[in-house]
Amino acid sequence: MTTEQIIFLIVAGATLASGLLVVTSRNLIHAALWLVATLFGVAIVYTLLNAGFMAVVQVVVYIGAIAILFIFAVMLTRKDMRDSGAQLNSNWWAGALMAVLTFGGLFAMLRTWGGMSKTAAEIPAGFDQIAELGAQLTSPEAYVLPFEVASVLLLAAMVGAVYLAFNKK
Amino acid sequence: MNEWLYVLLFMVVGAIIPIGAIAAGFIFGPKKPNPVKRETYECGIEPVGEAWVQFKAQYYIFALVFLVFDVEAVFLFPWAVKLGALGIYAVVEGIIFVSILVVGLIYAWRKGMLEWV
Amino acid sequence: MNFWNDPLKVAAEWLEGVFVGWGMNEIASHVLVVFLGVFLLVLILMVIDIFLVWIERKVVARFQDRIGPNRLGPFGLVQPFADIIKLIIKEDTTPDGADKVVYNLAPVLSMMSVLMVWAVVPIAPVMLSVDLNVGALFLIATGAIGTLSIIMAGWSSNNKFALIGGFRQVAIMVAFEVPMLATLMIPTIFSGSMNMNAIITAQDGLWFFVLSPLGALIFLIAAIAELGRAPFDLAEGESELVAGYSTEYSGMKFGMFYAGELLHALTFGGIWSILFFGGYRFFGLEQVSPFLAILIFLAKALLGYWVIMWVKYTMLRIRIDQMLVFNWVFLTPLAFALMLVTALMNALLKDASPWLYGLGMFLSNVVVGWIAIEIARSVSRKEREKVEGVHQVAEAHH
Amino acid sequence: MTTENLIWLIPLPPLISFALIVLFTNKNKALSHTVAISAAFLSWLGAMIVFVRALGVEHFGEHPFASSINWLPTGDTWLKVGVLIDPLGAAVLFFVAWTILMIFLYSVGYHNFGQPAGDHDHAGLPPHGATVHGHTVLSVEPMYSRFFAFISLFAFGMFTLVVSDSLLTLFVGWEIMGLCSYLLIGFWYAKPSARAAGIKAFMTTRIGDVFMLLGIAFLYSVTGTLSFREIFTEEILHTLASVPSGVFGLSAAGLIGLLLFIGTVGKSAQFPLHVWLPDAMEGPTPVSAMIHAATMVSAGVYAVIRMFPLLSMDEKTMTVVAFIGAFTAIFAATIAVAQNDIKRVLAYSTISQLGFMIAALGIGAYVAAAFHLITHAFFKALLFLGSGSVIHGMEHGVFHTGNHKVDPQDMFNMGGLKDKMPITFWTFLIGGFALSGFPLVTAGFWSKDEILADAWGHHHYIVFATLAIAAFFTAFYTMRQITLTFLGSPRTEEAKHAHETPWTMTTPLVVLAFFAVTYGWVGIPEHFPVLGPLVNNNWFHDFVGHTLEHVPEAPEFSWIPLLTSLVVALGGLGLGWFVYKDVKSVEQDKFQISFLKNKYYFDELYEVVFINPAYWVAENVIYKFMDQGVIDGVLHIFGPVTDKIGSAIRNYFDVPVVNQFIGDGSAEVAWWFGKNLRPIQTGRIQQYFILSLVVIFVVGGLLYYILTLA
Amino acid sequence: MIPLSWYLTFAAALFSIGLFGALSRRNMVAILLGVELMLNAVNVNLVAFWRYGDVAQMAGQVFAIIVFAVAAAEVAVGLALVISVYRRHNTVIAEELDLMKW
Repeated sequence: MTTEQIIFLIVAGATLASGLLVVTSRNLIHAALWLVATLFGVAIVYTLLNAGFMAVVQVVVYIGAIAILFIFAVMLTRKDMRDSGAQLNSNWWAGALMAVLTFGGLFAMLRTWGGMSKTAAEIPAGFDQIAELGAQLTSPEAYVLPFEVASVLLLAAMVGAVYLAFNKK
Repeated sequence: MNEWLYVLLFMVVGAIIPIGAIAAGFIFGPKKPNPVKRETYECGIEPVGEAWVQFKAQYYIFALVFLVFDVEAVFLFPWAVKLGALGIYAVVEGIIFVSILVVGLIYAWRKGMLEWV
Repeated sequence: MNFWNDPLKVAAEWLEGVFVGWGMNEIASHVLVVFLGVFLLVLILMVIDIFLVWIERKVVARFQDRIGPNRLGPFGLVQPFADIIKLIIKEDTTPDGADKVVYNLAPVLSMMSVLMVWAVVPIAPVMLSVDLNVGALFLIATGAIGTLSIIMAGWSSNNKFALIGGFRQVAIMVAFEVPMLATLMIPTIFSGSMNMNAIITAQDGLWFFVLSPLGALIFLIAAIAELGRAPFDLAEGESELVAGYSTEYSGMKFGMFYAGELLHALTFGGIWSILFFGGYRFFGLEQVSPFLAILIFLAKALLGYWVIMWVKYTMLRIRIDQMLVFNWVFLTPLAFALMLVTALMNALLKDASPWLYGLGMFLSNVVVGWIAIEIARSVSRKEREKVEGVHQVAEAHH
Repeated sequence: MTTENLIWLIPLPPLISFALIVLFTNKNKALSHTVAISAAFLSWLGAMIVFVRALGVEHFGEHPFASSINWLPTGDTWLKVGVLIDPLGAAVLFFVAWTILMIFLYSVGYHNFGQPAGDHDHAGLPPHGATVHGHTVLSVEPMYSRFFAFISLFAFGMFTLVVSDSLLTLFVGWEIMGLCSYLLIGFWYAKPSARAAGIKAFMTTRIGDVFMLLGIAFLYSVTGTLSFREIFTEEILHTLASVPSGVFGLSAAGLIGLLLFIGTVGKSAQFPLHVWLPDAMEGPTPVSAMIHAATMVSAGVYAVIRMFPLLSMDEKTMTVVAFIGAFTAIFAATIAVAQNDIKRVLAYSTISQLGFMIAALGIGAYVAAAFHLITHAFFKALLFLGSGSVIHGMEHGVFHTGNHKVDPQDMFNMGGLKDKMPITFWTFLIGGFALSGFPLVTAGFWSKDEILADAWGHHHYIVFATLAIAAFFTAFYTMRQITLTFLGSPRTEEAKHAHETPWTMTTPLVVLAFFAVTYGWVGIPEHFPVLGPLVNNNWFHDFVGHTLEHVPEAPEFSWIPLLTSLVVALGGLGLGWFVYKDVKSVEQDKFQISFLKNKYYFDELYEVVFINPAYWVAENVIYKFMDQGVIDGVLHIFGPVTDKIGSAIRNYFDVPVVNQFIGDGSAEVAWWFGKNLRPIQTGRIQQYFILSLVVIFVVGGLLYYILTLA
Repeated sequence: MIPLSWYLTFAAALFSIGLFGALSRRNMVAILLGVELMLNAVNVNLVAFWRYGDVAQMAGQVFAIIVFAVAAAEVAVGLALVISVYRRHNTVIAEELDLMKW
């Protein structure tokens, strides 16, 4: 087992553990903080995949913004700091069953899929991922439309959220 | 070797130093807690009520606008990196991209959501 | 290659040789050496941090026409160590109802977020720390961890003032991160890379400050807000919120917040100098010796730090509503407009001579700034007239 | 700017205007219409530039303006979006841009801009008038800005549809318009009838759209592309024509064509999906003009014209198309004769005219269909806007007298408006004559004549006869409408006080009237006596014909269709005027007819031979029986019908035969299932989520099982 | 070298955990937390496929970035909905909201 594999196993284990804590924590703030830990773990997984940009973006977007948004939303929708009562609904067993089935199904599919043994090619020397990303995002031959549409999506989200949450009517 | 390993080392060291310092304080400092000391501080008078307070909706809006612009930056940084090699059309694309979002900012502003009422 | 040209490499190779000689695995020895290097760097930073306390106190004293610490040691130089001893031997209390784990984690994260920035700071041509190609965004990422630590501190203390202070601070930080993001793109556009060292290397002709003075100014404002220093320090406005999110912290935990803030200020001074003032560069002097380069960089960082202090001790605290409106309505659009104008000018002047390029960039900055100020002026004049009109009506009634 | 880039930009201004109005200018009426009209103007400007440049290109048909970019990667290929302006597109763009701009302008006046806010008006209802200095005057529409936002979005949809180079984007524009027509027909949403009409329009067109989507999906699965230019190559068309579809013995081309055509049947209100269109009159009049003339219904025909090369691959499909078109033409025309509401007459007239175009396509008269599409758009928009102007003038009269019982849309309440509203009268007259095909001067004559000539020239005599009769009815009801509305003397006090409408409403009328006359001149057949040699060649035929790879032959000139169209047009007009010139009221109408029976002996003959049967057929057979009974019945009482079938089975089969086993029959079983399955619908999203996952697992498992077995 | 299957299994597990959260939590904010986990799992897959496929073809990363945008939009609107519901009905428990019940 190589060093990288050991690191991956540790990170993946910790990430999944904190993921479990996200969905089981009683205290929502704790759940949100565990989410931060999970997302940080995912960021480390990105670095293992040589996708440094994705890792940084993960931290910037998820930890820097989405986690904060979650915490603010929790503060806005909670009367008392301590959570009481069950955090799982009455159908939680069905949900758990579905989750296990999903994992089982995906795992079974992965086992039968032929592409698993694929090995990663070395990233060519001097290949600038970010520049290539920028080129593809702006090229009319590639992803310029998704690029602009993303902006529209964000606009819609912003306008929609502002309108929904705080319409004075 | 993956350069991110070094960053991880920075993280580890960055955690060790403050933990060490706090541990030093824990070791050398006195530990004589009493109920009054452990009360939360409210300018010397007895704490009133819960620590929870009603929050302004604006907090959410700020985080929201920040989130949107954050994601926008994610799209724009690769654009900015490659800009020198791309033509003027890329600049125009960027301008369109930003202007669309600025419309949202203006909307939030016109709705009075960016003010601290 | 000798020690004076590339001290790190020489030392590292020597140490690695020693470790391998002891029978260590080559990779392990490499990692250990790097770990030691990082540890050394962070230790030096902490020492500088300790002296920053002294500098801060001396400078504020000068601003306020006092002498400042002058008893312990020459010029009171030993004073900060006394401060530290005091912090260490203070009792560390945790309030009732606090969330212990989160409460204790917050100061650690706060310090960590600052120290991690130095992972991408090149302090000399041969000392690049980690040569990441996402340096500029990395800065924001560490800032995100800092933001998180503040929210954690504020929430876990179980204290109204801490909670409100923390939330205000976070609101300010996220708000001012937007113009910071926009201005970070300006050096990225100039240099075609987010790599800090590439940004420094690209400044061999002109400092980016010359190309984009307005960008540097906006970045500085955003950085000060990010730091939560005056005039943007309302999260800990003593008269209303005690000490903000750090109200409940005492002893070394408070010390971590305090030291973190000072070091953060220095870090931002350094980053500012890297992004807009050529980092360790100074008319070729940096090529003489890495040590000289480090000194140059440190001098520039301290200069940046001094500017931040200058602002802090000169300006009055701004009200939170004014500050946020200032950010969303003025600074953010201005920063994005400037970024887009820069991108446009860059595309137009790409093939022009360096002089023309610099002149065009500078002038475009001046024009954008002038337009922004004119708009702000006319808007505020209207506001003022409205207010004065109301006053006149009120007076007429009297 | 290159023309291609310009085409990309044409649809954008209305979209931006929509966003701006919705987000920012909702409060400010003047700003809203300024934004909307400026946007329409920009699009118009772009369209005109493109059109003019298109005229300047030699062999434009072979070298159209086209550009496309990659949109979605689908495995190895890309789904592209692009723009295409070929001769057909250019011609359509021309009239779309003009009519949209005019309708935008007209809306300002129609919604009473500049008038005070109403006393009791509230959002969702038409304005009821305001009191100023004791007088009741028209009041401004409370949802003024919203209206402009909606029509802007509508315009965006139409422009998108016209400039798109593939079925994919065409369908996107198509659906945007579907949504907007729903929003606009139900614009006065506080009126139950308007709500119902909106839903009806939406649901009816949806039936067509589902089939159309099926057709698109089928086409994509067969050819792997949706781009027009790629589909209409010899190779692909040939493949499509030779691959059997396995349904009704049609080829793939035939089935796809048929499915796409069903989409058009819904959109263009062809039999049997035409029922929504008359109800759609509940919307404001500019909306009627938008939907019925300039955009949506034209879009349906436009889509079929676009797909003509595909359609013409299969003879059977073409027969179906021709039959539906011809039948719709005559059937709607007869209904129109019996209508009293000024807008309803026009609605049925539209259905009938669209039938003309569809029938023309069905017999292969590609150019004639396109020509009639355009001329019809101009004069029908003119007529709708004119009728809106008339209604507006009548409302003025209603407010003057204060008698709100008088329906300002009923033609029997009008009469003699010629002197009160001269501009409206003259333009309406031009539009009406164009619709009737008044010889030589009007555009309608040339386009209708070309269809008839094509039908005759290609030996489709049944179609020819049907269309000729329909044309006769058209002329008849048009003249009836003009006579009742404008001629004679006012029949009510309100009509006496009707008033000409403001310039924002009359200017569009004049502009559209101009085109309703002149546009026909570009398509004068080459061999037409006297005029033909004068204009040298049929410009329109040459221009649009080159869209196709094989330019269709213009039919040989023949006197028979020409004389036929002369006779039906003039005969219908003359008869209409003759019969209705003295009618005073609805009751008097019948009385007058019997009176006429005694006085003029010829009238009795007309009555017996034409009017009564036409009335009777229109009222009883077609309107009441077919339309309301059969069609509406099938569509709207589908549930009750199944219920009836169920109870019939129960009474005659279940009860006596298997009562003990099945109990109270299928309806009961369905009810029982409903009752017992009802608790599943808890309104809790997570349970739905779980249920849907269960279904996925079951279906996935089954599929997996089947696939691995196979 | 880490085999591709490790990443995919990791992503599948993360996805399932998120699914469990989305299905079983009572609090609507917590449901959204679960959805975030699911989106992240998808992103891990996308980036892994990029790394193990043609590196020069950036589709994986582009899609991942777009998923970021989608996640941001989803969270923004989702939480706004939660806040809106909380203001109207004074609850954030998903089970207590069954206005759409038969």
